Amino acid sequence: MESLGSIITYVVIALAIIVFSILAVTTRKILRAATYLLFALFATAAVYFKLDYEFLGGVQIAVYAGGIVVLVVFAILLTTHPGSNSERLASRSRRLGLLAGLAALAVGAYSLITRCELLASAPAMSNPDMDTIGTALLGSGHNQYLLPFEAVSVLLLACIIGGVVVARKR
Amino acid sequence: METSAILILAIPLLMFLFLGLAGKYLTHKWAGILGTMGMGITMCLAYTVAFEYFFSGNQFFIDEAGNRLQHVVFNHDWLNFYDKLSIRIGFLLDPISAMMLVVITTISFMVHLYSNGYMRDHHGVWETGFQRFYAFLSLFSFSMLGLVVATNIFQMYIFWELVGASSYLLIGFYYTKHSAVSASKKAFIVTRFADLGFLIGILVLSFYVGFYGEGNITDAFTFTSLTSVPVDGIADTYHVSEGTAQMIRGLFENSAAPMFMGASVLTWALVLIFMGGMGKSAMMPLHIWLPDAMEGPTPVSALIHAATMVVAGVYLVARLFPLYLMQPTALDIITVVGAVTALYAAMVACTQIDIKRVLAFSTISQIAFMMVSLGVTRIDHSTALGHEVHEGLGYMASMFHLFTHAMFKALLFLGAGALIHAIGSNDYTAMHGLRKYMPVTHLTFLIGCLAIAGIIPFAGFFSKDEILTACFGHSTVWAIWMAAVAGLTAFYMFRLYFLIFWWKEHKVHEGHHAPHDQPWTMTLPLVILAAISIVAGFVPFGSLVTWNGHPITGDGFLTNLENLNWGVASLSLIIAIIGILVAMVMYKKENAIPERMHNALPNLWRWCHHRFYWDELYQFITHRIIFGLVCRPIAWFDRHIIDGTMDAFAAVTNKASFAIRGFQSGNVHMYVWIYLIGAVLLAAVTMICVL
Amino acid sequence: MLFDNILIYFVLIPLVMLGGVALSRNIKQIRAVAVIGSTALIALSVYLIYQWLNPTPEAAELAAAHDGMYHYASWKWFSAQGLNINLTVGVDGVSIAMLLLSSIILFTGSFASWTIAQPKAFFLWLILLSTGVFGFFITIDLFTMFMFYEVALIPMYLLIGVWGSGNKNYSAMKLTLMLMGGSAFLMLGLIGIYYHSSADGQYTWNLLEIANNNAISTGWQYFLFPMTFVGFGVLGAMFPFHTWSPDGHASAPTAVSMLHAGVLMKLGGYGCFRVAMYLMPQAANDLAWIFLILTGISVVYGAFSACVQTDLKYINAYSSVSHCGLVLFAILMINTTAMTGAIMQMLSHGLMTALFFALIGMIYGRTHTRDITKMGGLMKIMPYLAVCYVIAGMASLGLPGLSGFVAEMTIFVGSFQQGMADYLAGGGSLRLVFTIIACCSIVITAVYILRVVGKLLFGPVQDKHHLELTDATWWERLSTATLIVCVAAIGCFPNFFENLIRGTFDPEIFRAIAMNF
Amino acid sequence: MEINALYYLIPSLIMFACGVYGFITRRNMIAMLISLELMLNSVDMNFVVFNRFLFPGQMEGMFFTLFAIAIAAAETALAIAIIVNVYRANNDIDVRDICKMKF
Repeated sequence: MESLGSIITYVVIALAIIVFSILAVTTRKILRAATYLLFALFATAAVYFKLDYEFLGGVQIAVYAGGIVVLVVFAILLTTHPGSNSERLASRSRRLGLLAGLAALAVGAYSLITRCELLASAPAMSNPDMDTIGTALLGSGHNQYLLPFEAVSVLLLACIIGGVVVARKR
Repeated sequence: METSAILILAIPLLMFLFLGLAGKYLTHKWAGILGTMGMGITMCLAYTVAFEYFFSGNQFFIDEAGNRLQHVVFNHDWLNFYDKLSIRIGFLLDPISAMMLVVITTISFMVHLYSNGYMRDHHGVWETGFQRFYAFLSLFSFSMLGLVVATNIFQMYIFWELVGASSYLLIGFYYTKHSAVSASKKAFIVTRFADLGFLIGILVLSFYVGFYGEGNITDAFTFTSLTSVPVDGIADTYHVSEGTAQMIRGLFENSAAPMFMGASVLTWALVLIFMGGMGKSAMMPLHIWLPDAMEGPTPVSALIHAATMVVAGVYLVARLFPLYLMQPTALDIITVVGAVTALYAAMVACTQIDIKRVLAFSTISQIAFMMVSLGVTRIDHSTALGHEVHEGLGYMASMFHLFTHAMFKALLFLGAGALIHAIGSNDYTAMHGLRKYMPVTHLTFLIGCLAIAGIIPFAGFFSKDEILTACFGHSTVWAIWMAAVAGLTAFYMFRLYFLIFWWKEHKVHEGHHAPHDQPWTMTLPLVILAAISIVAGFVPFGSLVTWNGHPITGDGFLTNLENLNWGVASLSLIIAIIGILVAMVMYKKENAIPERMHNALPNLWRWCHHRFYWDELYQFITHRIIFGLVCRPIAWFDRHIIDGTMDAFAAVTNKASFAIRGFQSGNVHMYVWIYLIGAVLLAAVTMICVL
Repeated sequence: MLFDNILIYFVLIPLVMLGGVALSRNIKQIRAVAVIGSTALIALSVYLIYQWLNPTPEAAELAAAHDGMYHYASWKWFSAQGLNINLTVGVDGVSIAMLLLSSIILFTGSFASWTIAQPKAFFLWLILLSTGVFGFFITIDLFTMFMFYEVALIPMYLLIGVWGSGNKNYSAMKLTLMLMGGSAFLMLGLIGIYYHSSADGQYTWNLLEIANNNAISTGWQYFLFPMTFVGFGVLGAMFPFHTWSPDGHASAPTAVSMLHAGVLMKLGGYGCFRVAMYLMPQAANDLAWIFLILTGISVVYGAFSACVQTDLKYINAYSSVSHCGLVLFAILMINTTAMTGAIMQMLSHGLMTALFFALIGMIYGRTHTRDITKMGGLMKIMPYLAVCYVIAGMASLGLPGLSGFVAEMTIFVGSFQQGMADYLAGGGSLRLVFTIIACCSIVITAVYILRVVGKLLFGPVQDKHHLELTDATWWERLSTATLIVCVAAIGCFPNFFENLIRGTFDPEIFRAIAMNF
Repeated sequence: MEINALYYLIPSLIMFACGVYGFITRRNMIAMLISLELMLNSVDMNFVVFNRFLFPGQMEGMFFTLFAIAIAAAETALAIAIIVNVYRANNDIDVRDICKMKF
């Protein structure tokens, strides 16, 4: 049995996720969409905190909310004429989009429902401490992640260079 | 001896390489002198070798019984196929090769000398490519000498091809003239076609001999192992033997497949080899190249297309003669081909206008005489008009005629060359009545005509008489046939002679020089050859050149006269004189008889004049059938069907990719949709199947 | 040790040349690199012949232990997941002959492309191509063989596509695609051979080991032999897979035509012999009739097609189809003499067709046309080139004293012996009949060669502008003279070359087949 | 009330469906990118949830998410660079205008 505070927290988080997600894809102002995305990401971070993955939550906020959304906002400011709204959606395309979204929903929901027995309640778990995470991230043994870490770092470097090359003026 | 033998081959070859490579740095004069001197040295060497062979009495060359032997002077491996088949390059000395050495070097030297004068115009300006001409002459001499001294059939084939190539180069010497180019091409291709038969014949013969032969057959190509037995105790010396030929025949008869299409395989092989000879010797139906080959410079015609190369076919048959003796069918084929060709060529020669063409057909006809003579040779005893015929007389007669014919035909050609050089045209219509202007040419030409017509005591009389005797010994029908051809020969030669030197007075066009005799370089060969043509008939061939080396007559100077079969001789003399008289009546003074004759037999004249339309027939076969119905369709098939199939593969692939590239529209939303539908379907399928 | 083996230098020298060309700064340096490198390669192959003729006792012992392969050596390259890839090298008389041929053609090809546009890139690709060629001839390991084979093929696309003339994109694409199609068959065949190379699961790519294991079952041989034979046969211009050849050669630049017809087409014949026949003798014997028919057709078909072409390069390409058909034809006779003849024909055809293409390139470079109906009387204008052309033609139609005669006669004698022996043994007359048909090609060859010579070189000058053209330059003279000397050397001293080659066709090699001669 | 995994998965699923909807309906590339981020985020969340509920004490799901975040960052950076460039070229970032990359 969860504590009431926990339930309330959950409800708030879940509602935030659902509402901001829907708003992010329905609003016609692109800057607002970015803001709603930011909130949805924060809500996700909250989920991580709630599930005792504090480091991950921190990363989520720092990288996603702090980095990516800022990038997106810059991009919007660079590419959008002030005050312009995106055009109104044709009903056909909206219906098609809805159909697709619902199809995805249905498939996901169906698989969730048919696998109810998997969905146990959360067992007790201690928050993985920084030592553990650090060792796992930079070790090269079993269940340790040095190689992907290095690969990602190289990827990021490539991205930086690629971004600079692509975006710079000729 | 070996040094001389090597030098005989090496000097012309080196001369060819030297004149060919360095010729353009030499002056014309020096090129001519060098070439002539080279050939002169070769001639001296050849004379020494031949003299030594015939008269030294060395044990290598003649045994105690007086039989002439075959001696291999040297024989080096050139290409080994496997243990029983290898090509060697060597030097075989026997009666016919020694005789041919003399013939070739003599005529070649005369032609070298003569060309010094001939290959210039009246102002002494040299023909362009004069050095090249001498290089080619040397090449030809080398090839021809290599051919006659061949120790094995493949060496003969090698030089046979080289001879063909040098003939090609010489016929096409005036390469800017279309007619010369196409004549050279024709000569090469026709003889090439014949060589195909030759090659297959060699392959068949050598296969059977190599496959079934044991013991003394060490090399299936070598003449000495095909026709001779080694002489005991003397190295490299052989004796022509009927036994070996019989043994070879035995190999064929005892093989797993002795017959092919109704004839024995040996006959097939020999006939195929003879086919090669037919090509080079211009026997019907492969004669068509020779008249056209007259496009070459006249000395070339004298050397190649009268005296030496064209008798290679005769020489080939003579070389393998013991084998031919084993297969009378093959000999009969040779006889028929020869007899038909002789008559045909003689008839055509009667109607030609171009003097070189007349001589060309005359050559064909005379070579056919030699062929017939070989074809009628048997070694059983026979009689001709009551007299006994020597065994193997036809062979001797053929070689004899080859020798004399080479001399007087070269003389005639060089004489014709002198006329052409003086007049500038090949047609007798431009000549007429030249006897006063060119007395030396006139006299030598007359001697040549008398020789070829067979008037005693000129060379042709004796050899032709022997041939007719041999024919009578074999079959009266062929003998009468050949006698008639001999009469025609006398007729057309004197027709030519009268039309050139008599008929009517020569008209000298204004502004032109009157025709006159030529410089000494041209006259000297004429005179020498004329002299030879007078005396060559007295060479005692019966004691020098026989098929098995066994002399059939004595060796005195008058032997030929003493051994004359007077029945045959008087017949041939009468026929020849009739021929000459008819020609005299018709052509000595301008008159209307020829015109009337022509009008009386228009079709015969037309057919003869057009050489019985053989050229048109070949033209049809090569252009319409080979090119039109084989080459072009194949080329079309290749471009359209085979290539079309490959292109069709490419086109189908191309079309298919064009057809499906519409999916790659570049529209991101479409990709998303396709992706989504795919993902949903995949999920659905997974769920349905797995759950 | 890798560098102790002389054969490795056949690949190393071209690689060094590649570096040299890449570092060159002007055309003179490029030429110098190409000439010095190819001279070194010629010297190396001559040295190899010298060593082959006078082997040291150790070398002879080593060769005797490896089926007569001299300078045998093997280095592990990659060995995991059941793949045993080695770099195994070794040469016998046939490979030595081919190496000599390749180096000569590369040498003359360098001179023939003396003034090519964009020389750096051109020579880079050309030398890369020859790296593949040399590598192919020295290795006796299927995997590396295939690798070098592909290295030799790919540059062809660029060489034709960039430096070619006429419809070059189409031709380059066609050539590459058809040869790649052949490679696909080949790869399938090679992998199949690998997985049947040994009875005990120790698979190997090594030719000698595969031959010694003799583990490919007859059934698989029936499948794999056509794969490999057709795979290599496409490059050997076997009917009906020859159509890349006319278009490809017509569009290729001079040196590429030379190298392609002179050397690359030999890869086909060499591979047919070394891989298909050598490893699968049973199938080779049983299925020979199919390919005998195809190659027999090639021989006359190519010759007949050549008779009516008007483009010089097409004539020569079809003539190559005919001559290379004769190579495969003779190989299929499975007879020492005929096979010796086949290799002689490869040498001979390589040299004389290179000569032909060199001359055609030089003539084209002057007259800017290859149509024989638009040219004439070149003998008067450029006598040197014309004489060379006549010599090449004479070699092609088999004039004694030049290489063509020797090769063709060896083939005909060998084939005829085999054909007659088959016939007499009741084995059918197919070989005999096709030998005689193939013999007919000597006449047809004469027809088309003389037709070209007559139209192109003789006769009156067709085009007034041609009168101003010049004769060959010194590098052109050097290039053609080298080839002519080689052609004449083979033609005059055939026994030397045949002895070099014949040892390879020891009947021992074809254990599965009863050899008659 | 027991908050089991389903409770976390359902919002995640809705978030994903929203992403799909947005990705399909939007024409603006940045909006599409935002939708994409939503989908990615929902997937990340799923990893974490499964890790937490099914395999507590292990960290594979967490690390997967960690790396996914890093890669998402990289991807976004690059995408934005491209978008800015497209904007420079077209003065617009409508996805329908950049269909020249076909064939």
